[in-house]
Order: sequence, then structure tokens, then C-alpha cells
Amino acid sequence: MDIHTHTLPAPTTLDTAPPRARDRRLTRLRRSVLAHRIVFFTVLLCAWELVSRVGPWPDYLMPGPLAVGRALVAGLRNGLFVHGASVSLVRLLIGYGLSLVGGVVLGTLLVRYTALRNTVGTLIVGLQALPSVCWLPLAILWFGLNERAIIFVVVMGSLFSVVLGVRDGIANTPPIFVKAARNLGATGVRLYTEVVLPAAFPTILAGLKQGWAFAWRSLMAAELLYFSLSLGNLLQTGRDLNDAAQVMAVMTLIILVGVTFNQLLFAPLERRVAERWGFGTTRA
Amino acid sequence: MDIHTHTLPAPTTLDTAPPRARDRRLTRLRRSVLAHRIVFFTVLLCAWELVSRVGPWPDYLMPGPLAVGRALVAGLRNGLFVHGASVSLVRLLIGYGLSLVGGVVLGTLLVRYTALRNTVGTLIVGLQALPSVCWLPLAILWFGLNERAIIFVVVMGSLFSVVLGVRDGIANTPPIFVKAARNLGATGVRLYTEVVLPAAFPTILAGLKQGWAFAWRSLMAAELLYFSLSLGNLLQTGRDLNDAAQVMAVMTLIILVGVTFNQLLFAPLERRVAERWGFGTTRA
Amino acid sequence: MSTGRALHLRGVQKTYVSGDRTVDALAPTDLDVEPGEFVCLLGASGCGKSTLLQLVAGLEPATSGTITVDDTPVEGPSSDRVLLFQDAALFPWLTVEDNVAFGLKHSTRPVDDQRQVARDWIARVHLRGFEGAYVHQLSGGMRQRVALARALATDPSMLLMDEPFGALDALTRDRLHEELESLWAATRKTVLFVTHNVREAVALGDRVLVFSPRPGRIVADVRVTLPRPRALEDVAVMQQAADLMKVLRRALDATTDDSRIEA
Amino acid sequence: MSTGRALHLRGVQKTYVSGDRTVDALAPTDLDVEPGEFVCLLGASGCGKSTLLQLVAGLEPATSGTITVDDTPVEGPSSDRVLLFQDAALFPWLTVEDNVAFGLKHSTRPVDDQRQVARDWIARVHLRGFEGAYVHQLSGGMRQRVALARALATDPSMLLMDEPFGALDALTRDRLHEELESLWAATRKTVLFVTHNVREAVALGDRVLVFSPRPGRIVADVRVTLPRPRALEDVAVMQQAADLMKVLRRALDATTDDSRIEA
Amino acid sequence: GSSSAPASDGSVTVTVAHLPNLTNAPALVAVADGRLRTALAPHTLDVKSFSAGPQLIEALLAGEVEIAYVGPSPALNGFVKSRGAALRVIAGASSGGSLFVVRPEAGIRTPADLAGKRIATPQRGGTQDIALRFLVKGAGLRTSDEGGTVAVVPMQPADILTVFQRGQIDGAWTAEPWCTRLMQEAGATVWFDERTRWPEGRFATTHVIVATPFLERHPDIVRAFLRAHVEATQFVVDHPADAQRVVNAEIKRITTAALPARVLETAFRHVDFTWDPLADTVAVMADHAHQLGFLGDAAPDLQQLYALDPLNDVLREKGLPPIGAGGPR
Ligand SMILES: Nc1ncnc2c1ncn2[C@@H]1O[C@H](COP(=O)(O)OP(=O)(O)OP(=O)(O)O)[C@@H](O)[C@H]1O
Ligand SMILES: Nc1ncnc2c1ncn2[C@@H]1O[C@H](COP(=O)(O)OP(=O)(O)OP(=O)(O)O)[C@@H](O)[C@H]1O
Ligand SMILES: [Mg+2]
Ligand SMILES: [Mg+2]
Repeated sequence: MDIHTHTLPAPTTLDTAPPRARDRRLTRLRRSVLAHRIVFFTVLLCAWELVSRVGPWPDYLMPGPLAVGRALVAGLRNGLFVHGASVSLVRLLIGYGLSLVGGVVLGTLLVRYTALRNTVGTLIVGLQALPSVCWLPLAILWFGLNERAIIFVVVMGSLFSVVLGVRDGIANTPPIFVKAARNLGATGVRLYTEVVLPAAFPTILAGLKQGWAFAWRSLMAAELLYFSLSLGNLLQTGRDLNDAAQVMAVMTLIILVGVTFNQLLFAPLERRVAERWGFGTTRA
Repeated sequence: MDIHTHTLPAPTTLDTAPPRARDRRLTRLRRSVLAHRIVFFTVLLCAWELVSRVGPWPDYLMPGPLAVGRALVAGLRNGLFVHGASVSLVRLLIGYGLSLVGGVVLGTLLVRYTALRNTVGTLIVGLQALPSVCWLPLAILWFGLNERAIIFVVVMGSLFSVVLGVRDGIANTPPIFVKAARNLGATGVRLYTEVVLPAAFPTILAGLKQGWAFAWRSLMAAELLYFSLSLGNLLQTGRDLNDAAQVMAVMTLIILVGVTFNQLLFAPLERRVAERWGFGTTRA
Repeated sequence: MSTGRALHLRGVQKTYVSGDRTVDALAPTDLDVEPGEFVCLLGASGCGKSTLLQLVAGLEPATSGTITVDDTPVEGPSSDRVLLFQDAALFPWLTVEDNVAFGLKHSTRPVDDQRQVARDWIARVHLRGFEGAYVHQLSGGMRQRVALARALATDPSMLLMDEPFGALDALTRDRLHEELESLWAATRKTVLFVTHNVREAVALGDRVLVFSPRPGRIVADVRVTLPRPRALEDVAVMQQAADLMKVLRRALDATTDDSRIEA
Repeated sequence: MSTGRALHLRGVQKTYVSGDRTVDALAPTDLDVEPGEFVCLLGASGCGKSTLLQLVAGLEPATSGTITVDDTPVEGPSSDRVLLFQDAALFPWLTVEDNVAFGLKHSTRPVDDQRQVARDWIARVHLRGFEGAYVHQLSGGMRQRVALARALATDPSMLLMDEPFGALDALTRDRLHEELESLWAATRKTVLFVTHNVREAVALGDRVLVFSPRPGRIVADVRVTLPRPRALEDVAVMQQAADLMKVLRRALDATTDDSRIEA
Repeated sequence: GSSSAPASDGSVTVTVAHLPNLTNAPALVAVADGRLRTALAPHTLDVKSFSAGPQLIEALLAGEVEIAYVGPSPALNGFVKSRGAALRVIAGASSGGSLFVVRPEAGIRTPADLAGKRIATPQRGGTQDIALRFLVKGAGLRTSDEGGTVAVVPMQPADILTVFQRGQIDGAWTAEPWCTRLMQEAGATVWFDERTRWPEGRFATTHVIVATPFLERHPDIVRAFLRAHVEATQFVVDHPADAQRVVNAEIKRITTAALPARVLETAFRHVDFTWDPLADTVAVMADHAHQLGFLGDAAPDLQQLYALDPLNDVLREKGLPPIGAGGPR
């Protein structure tokens, strides 16, 4: 037997990137993301403008980004858009917030009780497919012409989506986590809030995002219940007046709010989940 | 040292349930599910009838299940509902089918290319919030007053939901599966169809279900493009005439189709996933 | 410090049914464990050792038979009987420190105290510096050690350990053996310890149970009376391990077929 | 039958960066492996053994340095260099048989043939009867065996095995040792084999590499010249294992601190 | 658009759009009795029904509709939005059909009584909405939008009925058949019929419009169409009972639901049918809208809106008196 121990050079410090260098690296990454975005949206806008100008459609049907931009600026200037958007946003946040709370509770109950799953659960799958306009008559009937009716429609539009997201997320939790937690003495509320929900969170988050989209769409329908300054009414007025530029300006506003919300709320949550769970460290 | 080997009784055959007994057990389980459902829906209908009769609302605003049932039967008898539902269902299936294909492709591309994710991905999050009515003018412009326009709106309504579902599903795939598969020589299409998609399937399925709901809702909006016999128009007519019974009959139809589709397509898929992955074997 | 508890199994048996597959994992088993006893379990892969531990932990219901701990039937999990899972089962959304502190939260100790206990345990499994790491950033052996710290931190009176040192190098394993043995000596917890390392079983156990292949039955119950502390390299330990190996071989060779499955 | 390939590492080094944590997993490493050599890797938990295997498999990029196999730089995974993951990494949506057959699908063999190969391998790891089972229905050791079958079924010329027998009982392990050794003798695959069992390393390896604690460096490169076949219980194997243990202990004791992490 | 491209034999497809509503009676009749199809032969007729005017205009602007029956307010919008390019009014179809109904207990008898009341209109900026706002202004009151006490609540006609039934509004200025339904189903009473507020009791309710490119390319087809339109209008005026039956059958065919005979009969009495587009009343409406801040910054120039030569050709053919744009006959 021959044991030959050969000494290798002593390990050098290998973290070649001190904190500041790493910061710089991250900044570069962020910059490239920004560059991509700028290029993409510039190209998109130019193509759109081009289509609107040389395309087969008259510009009052297919206004370009310049016309839409003008409408947007005009709407922002005279305060209508700002006011309308803030009214809508408040409704959206209240309605979505209620859906979140209700959805998490209901979704949890559905997983917990098989009997519920086979009854209420089945019903919810059907209810989810109902367009929001179906709820308008009931909203008027039950709440009258007021904010509560509108928020009711928003809740009905997004609640079921959140419920099913939570249910699917929890149902697909690897059972080992639940076992481990119960084993360590977690029960009841703690088991849910500290284990089941976090374990299901990646899937739940997807459901929450869908719920957000549903909430928006329902809000636009709900705001047609009666006229009051809001994005839904601005959109409808634009349509009634065949004002394509205004319609697209409101659409832009919706997209902007949607993207902003996503960047501020959902994207960081997703990043955090990915970082903790180690998702996305391998690209196929 | 004292080794005392004590012999225990020989193992008896422990599978006390021969195949037929197991079948019977399953049948019993299914029966109890059915019983739950029957009880639940009976109670629900009775409560509804009661509210409609003694509630503070006149019965033409809040018809009970009997009145709705009568409207449903009448609609089915004279063929309007059957015809309308079949027209709508064909549109729905085509539109949803296109969304599935497009959603899987786009979702995959979004995960694959970071540049796309930061640009198109961001845009899609915003587009998803747009109500379907926003797409109506573009549908007329690009496709004219025909089926293709309606299907376009359905696709626009459900595509993004499927895209994001697929994207989130894939993004949350444990990287170890991808590593193992690449290691065994899987690349390209095979890697996607045989590993990434199946691994992401539990989450993707949740997105597909949401997409289905969006498709329904968009269809109801799209069918208002012009009058033609369809569920969307039946719903609108019911609303226009303040015929609450008809509105609720159509809602019932939508719910029934939604639930049936769920039972026939999504529920078996879910059961299969759960069985394979071992989900739901532990209830918290 | 908590004291051990007596464990009694009578005719405990487990059959898994899923879909159209039925697997007899554990044949009817009788077992009595004294308070404070350290019992090691040896047996072929798939013979039902993990299953037995899950039953005792109350995480799976037995198909038939009764399990009592201190004369109380086991009906569900309890933080007084902690199971160390074979595959660590750490929570990926928590840091190492939060994982270890998890089982402490239901105690009435002040939070600062809990943190301190968690950090102490992390140090005892030689993972100082990784308090803030997430599970996917750890190596296999590091995960096992975190799981060990998480289980021990709760100070249960019964420890159910499923191959806790399987992925550890000899040296780390030696150190943790020492830790475990001194902990056990001080607190006299009742321990069920699954291992595939016969020497480890002899070095740690008061008793070693040998299981037949699936469905598992206890075919030998060996008492180890060597003086403690024992080391893996002790001649006496090696000797008894060699003897035990023969018992094990006899038990395992009896059944060479692997197929007690009904489709 | 495929022939082995030469593996060369020059200055290969790996640092994980995630969020604000930086971990040096592997110090710059030089290594040359002859075609058909059986190389065992020993080292403390978390010293970078799994990392090294992932780098060679092409599943993680090296932070610096070059890895070549047969003079071709490793730029990604190849089914000719199969890694057996430490945690099995089976596909939960496939049955045992489909898991084992997975790596065969890209071959040009007829499907029936592939099925047959898969079933043969399932039998060789003693899992007949479990062809239709899903991963969650298997015990820890059974999972490891399925992973082994899956890797060997593809008949790669280089095998990278990360504690493949860690969760197996002594007897099953012995049998699989025999399988592996006869397979290796017949096909002369190049093997990198991580284990914490020093005797196993001596019994199987042509060479044993000993790593320092994290960041891992090769501190000893031991050639084992004992005649084959060798058994774990051979006195010569035990002897050399004891010597190696000392080397290992020296390597590991040198560094007792665990904290090369920068927050 | 695509449909008006000529086929190999020179024939084209003419898409005619309308709303399945009793104010569109001439269109419904002309389609139902096949008169329109015959008149347009050898060209192909394609009929599309819409549920609202703005959508119809949307389709026309997109080139998917050639000829359409639509209210003056959407027509005016389409005209203004396309800077006078896209469409022309070639005839009228109906007048009237708009009533102010109130809850009897609300005690609304004079415009001054509107103070503190909630009044519904079918659409913000629509005909009745403008008229109501002008009425409020004329009474020296202000709407709640302007900080006044009169709450003008634009909402869907169907919802108006529901909230009226629930007593949440005091009155509604809306169009038929909703006025009649409000009276018959919610106990509303008529404050006034809008016809009483116009000279000769006539004001434009439904127009016939054509896409300008189509008018320029196929004036003969437009004339053929107008022949059928004038005849159908005469039929509706001369045989109201038959017309009601045909109209209701057609509404049922399109929307699957007919109006109750009682509603239809009463509502029909509130509408007059004429091929005169009543251009001067449109000018007044446009002026009111403009004064109230609708319809953009500049007062719309309605000079180009009318193309009545084909109609007058047809009327002359039939020995009927022609119509002059910008003034009553
Ligand atoms: N959830 C389950 N569903 C179905 N079968 C199962 C399940 N869990 C375990 N089994 C089966 O039960 C038997 C015993 O499994 P167990 O995990 O107890 O074995 P083990 O003795 O711990 O083996 P190892 O040493 O390999 O970990 C195995 O045949 C396994 O296939
Ligand atoms: N994805 C990762 N992100 C960050 N750090 C990681 C990652 N994977 C491994 N590490 C770190 O790299 C070091 C080496 O890990 P590795 O898995 O190679 O160890 P190992 O030698 O295989 O240990 P064991 O014997 O315990 O399996 C560990 O300190 C671990 O924390
Ligand atoms: Mg086990
Ligand atoms: Mg490792």
C-alpha cells in the first residue's frame, strides 16, 4: 500500500467579489434588464405607430401611441384619469383584499373538510366561470346603488379564483412537510400559517396573481353599474363615443397599474420564493 | 454478550382486502360523496327557494329555483338553450384549445429566455388585467364580424392566464429534476415534454383551470359582438328584458357545463397527479 | 430534564393501499421498550423500519394493533416523541436557524431564549456560520445535521431516529455519536434508532432488533451489555458487530424473493 | 461495451453566490484520472464532493478552471457521464420502470428492448414487483436502488456516484458491490465514487482521494493495490482502511472551524 | 368592408345593421317580409343585429357594415370621430319614443321639483341624458356632478327597471320600450312625453346611415335600399297592427325573446315613423350637447352629415314630396 500525501497550494480567498463588487454586478444585471425593457418597448411603440400610420385602418380606429399618449396626457392633465384611477384603485384594493382573506379561509376549509370539497368545492368551480355581469343584478338587489354593490361584484369576480388557487396549492403540498411540522408540535392555526401556507405558497402565489387579474376585469364590469367617475366608466364612455384613443389610453392606464402592482408586490414575492426554495437556479 | 433470537409467529397474509372487497370499498366511498352532494345541493336549493319566497325581494327580481328550473326546462324544450349552448361550447373549446397551445409555447419561451421574461412577460401581466371588452374593437378591425373575431376575444381572454400558469409552474420546478434529466441525455423538446412540463404540471393545472374560467367569461363578452344564438346572447337578452329567471337559467347552464367539464377533465387529472406524487396522503 | 417513557406495541401491523397496489410493510409486531432504553433497528432495505417509526410517532395510523406510550394509546403526533426523518424533511422556506427553532416555538420560553437554544444546537452539529442559509444551499450531510439539531432542540422524551447519520463522514459521525451518547446519558431519553451500520448499532444501543425482509418482523432481539462509552473501533464492538452480522445475514438470506406485492 | 475516458481537472474551483451569501465550496483543484480508473472520494460533510461531481457532470459551471474529458472541455451534461445524485432525484410522475427506462429513450433501440433492459436492471437491484410503483411508495433505500438502476441502464462510459449505497443495509450493499465490481471489471468504466465509508472506498477503489474540509482541496491521493475481488470484511481491506482513517483524521482535524462564509 | 368587394359577376354583399328594437321597425319589417332582399338583388344582403349603437358604429367604422339603422347620437359620434369622413345620414326612420316617467310619490310636476331627486338616464352623453341636463340647467338647478342637488344617474336600461322597482330612484328619462315597462311593471307615471317638447311633436330617434365609401361607389344600391326603406316605413305607418306583429316576431327571432303584447302596443303609440331625418332637431340636440361640454371643444359642423339626394330621388320617383337638409319639410 502506498499512501502519498501531496500538498496542494494553500486555499486562497476565493470570494473574489467583495460586497461592493457584488453590488456593482447586481447593478449591471439590473441595467441590462432595464436596457432590454427600453429596447423592447421602444420597438413595440414604433411598430404600433407604423401600423397605425401606414396600416389599412384609419387612424381614428387604430390610433398610434402618439395619439394615445396625447389622450393619456390630456386625461391626466384635466384630472379625470387621476381621479378615476384612484377611485377604481381603492375599490380594487378593498375588493381584492376581501377576496384574499375570504379565499385563504375558504380554500383552507375546502382542503380540510372532504365533505365541503365535494359540495362547495364543486360549486365554486362552476361559479368561477360566471361572468361578472351575472352578479350585477344581485348586487343591485342586495346592496343598492352604492360602493358596496361594486365591491361585491369585484369580490365575486376574484374570490373563487383565490379560493381555488389556495386549495390547489395546499392540496399539492408535499405531505412530508406537514408530517414534520405536526411531529414538532405544530397544530391548528400554527400548522396552517407556518407550514401549510408557506409550503403551498409558490402555487398559491400563482392563484393570487390570477385573482388580481380577475379583480380588475370584474371591477371594469362592476363600474358600469351606474355612472361615477372611474376607469370603468372612462372606458365605457370611450367606447360609447367611439373614441378609440381614449379607450386605448384607459387600457394603457390599466396595464400600467397592473404592471406596477406586479413589480411592487408580486415580483418581489416571487423573487423571494425562488431564492429560498432554490428555484430557477438551473435553466433547462 | 447474549444473543437471544426469539421466533415470532409467521407472517400471515395481510392484504385483508381482496380486489373485489377493495372495489366495494371504493364504491362505498363514491356513494358517500354522492350522498354529500345530494344533501348539500338539496339544502342549497331549499334555502334559495325559501329566500325567494319569504325574502324581502319580489319574486321577479329574485326568482327561486323552481322558477329558474321552469325557465331552464322551457329553454331546453324549445331548443334555444341546447342550440345556444352548443354554439358557445364549440367556440369555447376552439378558443381554449388555441390558448392552451399558445400558452404552453409562450410560457415555455418566457422561462427559457430571460430577455423575453423582462419584456413580453411584463407586458403580459398587464394585458391579463384588461377586460375582454377591450379586445372587441380590435377583433372587429382584424377579423370582421364573424366567428374568428369571437374566438380571438376568447383567446385574448384566456391565453395570458395559461401563459402565466405555465411560466409560474415551470419557474417553480425543483431544479434537481431538470438536472437529472439533462444528465440522462434529455435535451430540447424531450426535456420539456417529458420532464419540465410533467414536473410543473401540478402548478400548470391550476393555471389551466383559471384559464378555463377566463375563457368562459371572455366568451360571454365576445358573443355580444353581434346577435347570434349563443349563451352570451341569451344571457344578455335575459338581462335586457330584466328576465331574472332566464338570467339565472343561463347562469345555471354555465355552472353545469363548467362543473361537468371539471368533473370530466380536470378532476381526473388532479386525482392522477395526487396519486402519482403522493399528494394529499396526509391531512393536516 | 425529561425522563423516558415506556413503549408497548401489540400486534401492530401496516399495509399501504394506494390505487390498486397493496404493500404489506410491517407484519404484526409485538415490542416492549423500557423507559430510557436505547434500541437500534437493523433490517433490509424496504422491510418497514421507517414505517414502524412513523407509526410510533403517530404520523401514520396502524392498519391493526395497538401502540401505547406510558399506557396512553398513540393517536397522533406529539412533540414529546420526535421523529428524525430519513430524508431530513427541512422546511425550504425557512433558514437553518428558523428550521431549528421551529419546534421551540410552541414552548413558553421567551423568544430570545429560543433563538439561543437554536444557535447552540447549530453549533453542536458543527454548522456555525450557516444560520442564515436556506436548505437548497446545504450539502446532504449538512441537511441531516440541521434535522438532527431541529429534533434535539425540542428536548423530547422519546427520540425516533431514522438513519440520522447515514450521509455523514466518519469523523463528523464520531463527534455526533459522542454528542448523542452524552445527551442520552444525561437525559435518559427513550431512543429508537434505525441504522444500516451494524457497528453503529452495537456502539450505541442497549438492544438491537433485527427485522426480516418485507413485511418486516422482529426476528432477533439482541441485548448489548458492553460498558459505555463505546467507540466504533473498539475490538469488543467489532466482535459483537461481526456476530450480529451473522444473525442479520441468516435473517435476510431466508427470504430472497422481493415480491410480496399484489397488483 | 464502452471504454473509459480520461478526465483532467486544472485549477477547477467553485464558489456559490446566492443573494448576499458566498460559499467557497471547492478550492482550486487539479486532478487526472486514467481511463477505466475507479476513484473514491472521501471528505468531511460539506467539503465539496457533490459539487465536484456536478462540475464533472457538466451540471454546474465551474467558477474558474478547466475540466476536460478525452481532451474535450466539459461544457454541459452528456449521457455518457451519468451522475447518481445523493438524493436519488427520481421523477415522481413516473413509475419505477419508467424512471429506469428514462435514460434509454434517446437511444435507437426498439422500445420493447428498452423495456426489457429496464426490467433487467430493476431485477438486478432487487426490486422486482415494484415496476409499477411510484416514488412516494418506496422506502429510502429502494429509491437509491432505483436511481442506481436508472444510471447504470444507460451504460455510460463514466459513472459519477454520490453516496449511492448510503441508505442500504449491509447485505443489499454487499450484493450491489458485487454487481458494480463485476460490471466495472467487464466494461472498465471510469468511476468517481463518493462515500463516507472508508472500508467501502478501499474495497472498491483503485485510488482514494481525501478532501480537506470546505473549501475542499485534495489533501491525499492514495493508491489501493490490493488484489480484487475484495470484500469489506477482508483483513487487508480493514487494515488499509484503518491507515486511511488516520490520514482522513489528520486532514480533517487540521481545520476545526466551520465558518468560511461571508455574509 | 371585405363584404362589399365585388364578386366576379359584379355583385356585392351589402351588410345592413340594426338594433332589434321597435324604433327600428322599418328595418325589421323590410328584412322580415323579404322586401329588402328583393330590392337589393342581384346583390347579396347580410343582416347583422347589434345590441347597442356605439358597437354598431364601431363595426361600421371598421368597414364591416355598409348601411345601418342607428340613433342620432352614435351617428353623430361616428361622424365627428372620423372627422366627417366615415358616414352619411341618408334618411330617417323614427321619431319620438322617449318619455320622462316618475315615481308618483316623488311629486315631480315641474322642473323645479327635480331638486334633490335621483333621475336615471340610459347613457351618459346620450340623447336623454343631454336633454335632462339641459332641463335641469333651464330650471336654474345644478346636477350633482356640478355640486348641485339633482342626481343624474346614467345606467343600463335594464338596471333602471330594477332600481325603480326597489324605489331607489325618483324618475327616469329613457327610451321605449323601457318607459312602458317602467309604467306597467314598476308603477311609474308619465311626467311628459318628449314629443310635447318639440315643435310639431317630432324629433329624430332613428337614422339610416351609410358608409361614405359605399355611397360613393354604389349610389344605385343605396337608392334600391332606400326604395325598400320608404315602402317599409309606409307599411308601418299604414298598418300599425300588422307591423307590430311582424316587429315582435322579428325581435323574438333575433333575441329569442318577444316583448309582451301589452308593452309593445303601448310603446308603439309613443313612436312615429318617418323617413325624414329631422335634421333641425339634430342640430338642436348637438347644440345642447355642445353647450353642456359634450361632443368635444368645437361645435360639430353638420353640413356634411346629410346625403339626402338618393332619398329625394326615390321620393320623387314615388311622387312623394322631397326633403331639404337642415330644415323641416
Ligand atoms: N406511502 C407509501 N405507500 C405505499 N407503500 C409504501 C409507502 N411507504 C412505504 N411503502 C412501502 O412499505 C415498505 C416499507 O417501507 P419503509 O420505508 O418502512 O422501509 P425501510 O425499512 O425504512 O427501508 P429503507 O431502509 O430502505 O429506508 C416498502 O416496501 C415500501 O415500498
Ligand atoms: N446551490 C448551492 N448554493 C449555495 N451553496 C451551496 C449550494 N450547493 C452546495 N453549497 C455549499 O457548498 C458546500 C459544499 O457542498 P457539497 O454538497 O458539495 O458538499 P459534500 O461534500 O457533498 O457534502 P456531504 O458529504 O454532506 O454531501 C457546502 O458548504 C454547501 O453549503
Ligand atoms: Mg427507511
Ligand atoms: Mg454531498
